[in-house]
Amino acid sequence: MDNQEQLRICEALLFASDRPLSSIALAEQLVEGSDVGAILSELQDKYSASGVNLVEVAGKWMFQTASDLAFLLRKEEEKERKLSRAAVETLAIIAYHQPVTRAEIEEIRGVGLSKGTLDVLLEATWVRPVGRRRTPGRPMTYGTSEEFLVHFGLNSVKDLPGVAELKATGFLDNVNTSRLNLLDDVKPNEEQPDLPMDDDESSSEEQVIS
Amino acid sequence: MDNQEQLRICEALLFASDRPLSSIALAEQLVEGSDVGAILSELQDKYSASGVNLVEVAGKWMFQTASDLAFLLRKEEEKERKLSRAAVETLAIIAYHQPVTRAEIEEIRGVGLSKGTLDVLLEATWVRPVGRRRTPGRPMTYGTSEEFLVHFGLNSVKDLPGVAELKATGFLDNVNTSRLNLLDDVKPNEEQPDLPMDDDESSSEEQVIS
Amino acid sequence: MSDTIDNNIDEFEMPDPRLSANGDLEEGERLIVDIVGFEGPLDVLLALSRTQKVDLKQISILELVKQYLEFVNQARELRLELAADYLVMAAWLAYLKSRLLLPEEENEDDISAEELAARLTYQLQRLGAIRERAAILMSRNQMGRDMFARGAPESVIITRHHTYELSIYELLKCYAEHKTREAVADIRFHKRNVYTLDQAIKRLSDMIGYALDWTSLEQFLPEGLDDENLVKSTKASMFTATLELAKMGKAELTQKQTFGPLFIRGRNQEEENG
Repeated sequence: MDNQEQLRICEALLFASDRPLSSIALAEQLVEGSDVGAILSELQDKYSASGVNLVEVAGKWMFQTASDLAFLLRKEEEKERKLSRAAVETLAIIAYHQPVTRAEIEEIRGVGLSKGTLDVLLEATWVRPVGRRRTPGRPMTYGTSEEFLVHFGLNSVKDLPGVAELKATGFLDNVNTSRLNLLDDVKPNEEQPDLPMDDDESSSEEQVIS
Repeated sequence: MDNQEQLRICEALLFASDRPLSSIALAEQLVEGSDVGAILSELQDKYSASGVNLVEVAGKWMFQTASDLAFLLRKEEEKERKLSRAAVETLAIIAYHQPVTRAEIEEIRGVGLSKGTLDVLLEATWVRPVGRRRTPGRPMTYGTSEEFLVHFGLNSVKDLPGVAELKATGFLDNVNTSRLNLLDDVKPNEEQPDLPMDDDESSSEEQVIS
Repeated sequence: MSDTIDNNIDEFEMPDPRLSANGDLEEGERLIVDIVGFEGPLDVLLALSRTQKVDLKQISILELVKQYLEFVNQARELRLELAADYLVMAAWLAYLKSRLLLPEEENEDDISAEELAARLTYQLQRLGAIRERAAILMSRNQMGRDMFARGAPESVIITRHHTYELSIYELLKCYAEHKTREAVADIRFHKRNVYTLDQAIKRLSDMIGYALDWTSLEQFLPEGLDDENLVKSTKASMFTATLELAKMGKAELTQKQTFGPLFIRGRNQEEENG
């Protein structure tokens, strides 16, 4: 076999390999006495102007996208997503009941809160951890963020309509007026102010978010 | 960017991928008005003598090692997916007769199809459910997948070896699956197109595959 | 090339090795009754037809039938268990054989024996053809065996930034619905303060004896009620009670004008007096 054939074999081996190959490993696949070094340098020349380059990393060889084209492999995508119903409801409860713990959200909604639901709201930066409840276990409490207010064009969470106003605007159409008093339990938890979070806690929470 | 740059981009994208890319997908990455067809054929020329070739499979494009190097590259130690005789035959029937029902496969082979046979082909992702026949019981029909075409280096099922001859001899005519059809009149199935699968059926089928 | 048997096209062109391994033996004994190796009667028939060493288009169906019936008989002599399929096929072939040997009757409803034989031939040819194609297909270069895709694909890394769409309307609507559900779950029935119809009837019956002249209903209402709801309830019950007593013939009613006061007088008394 001529040298050109050895080059083709090298080329195919490097292409098909799932890891960089040493020149020794390559030489094992070629006819005895082939000059692997020369073949590799010829291959490197052949690809030098291509969209793919033959590069030497840690003494081994591999094909790699030309560095000036690396942008092709990194894409930024802006994607609009819709929140699940559970997420919207959770967001609403956090907005009206804040600061509120996960357990309290679950109790209000009457169903368990999947991890993903809160994550989505944290990722959307509408919800943030605001402190810890002074109760056993010191659970994290959540509230709405400034982004939340900006998104919904509110000056403060106090601008959110109360239940009576919701009724007046027809949001609570299905509810008998006589029961409205039963609904009027929207008052902030009047407890001791929650503990502020330590800085390190706050940052660890961010890692969960990302 | 000049044409050479567009070629490098195509080259990088195709080289970076281990599955075929459509010319439409490639065109999306190029400057508007680029002639993808011309670029692809130029690239194909460029690599025609290399150890790596640009081939058209499943109507898409991908780089793969040159087929004449097969004997050098064949990985003996890699355990080859050894298909049973029944599986090979079933695969051929599905490929040539698609869309085809389980009963039709059994009719052609003259023997019942064990569950495992079809499962193996579905698991290999070479075969997939493609719809339902408009006959009583609405049986599921099977066809081949893109993976099948890629695996056997085919551009489309029309390129299957000897498909025209089979058609000419009438062996690809509708399969009569009524019991004891040797005694019955051969009534071709009505030519109504098969029903596409509903989404939920399709997904449930996918669960079977996975 | 070290082809596997799957890639060997000749496998399908040559007489089936499962049949011809004992080539020295007589025709009848040459069959290796190893049904495990066969995939159903059609497979056996196709293998047998190969032993005729002619093109599938020219196979002798009569000869094939003979061979198959021998195959089945031999299997039975050896007490090998044959699947029902094999016996059904044997019965059908015996029927076909008799039809082929006897002069064809003039019967337009029946399919001719030649036609039946042709259909069997067609099935065998079709299976033979697909097997050839299967062999050719498997002998093609295969991805991952003969040719390879990029071993270390550089995947496109997509960083997704999500923006979420939610209007204040949706937020409030959702909260309102949540509240509605909560309200429904929290319904409590309070015991209401009512003046029952039974109470009203008893009171009216007792008092009407003294009302010999027309008396306004107002006069009969109990006094000293301060609960407004109870007053309403009492009025309703007392009104119903007057209707009830009128129906029983114990009282007479009159109303002089629309929305005017309702007057009642006892009737029994009057009749007794009159």
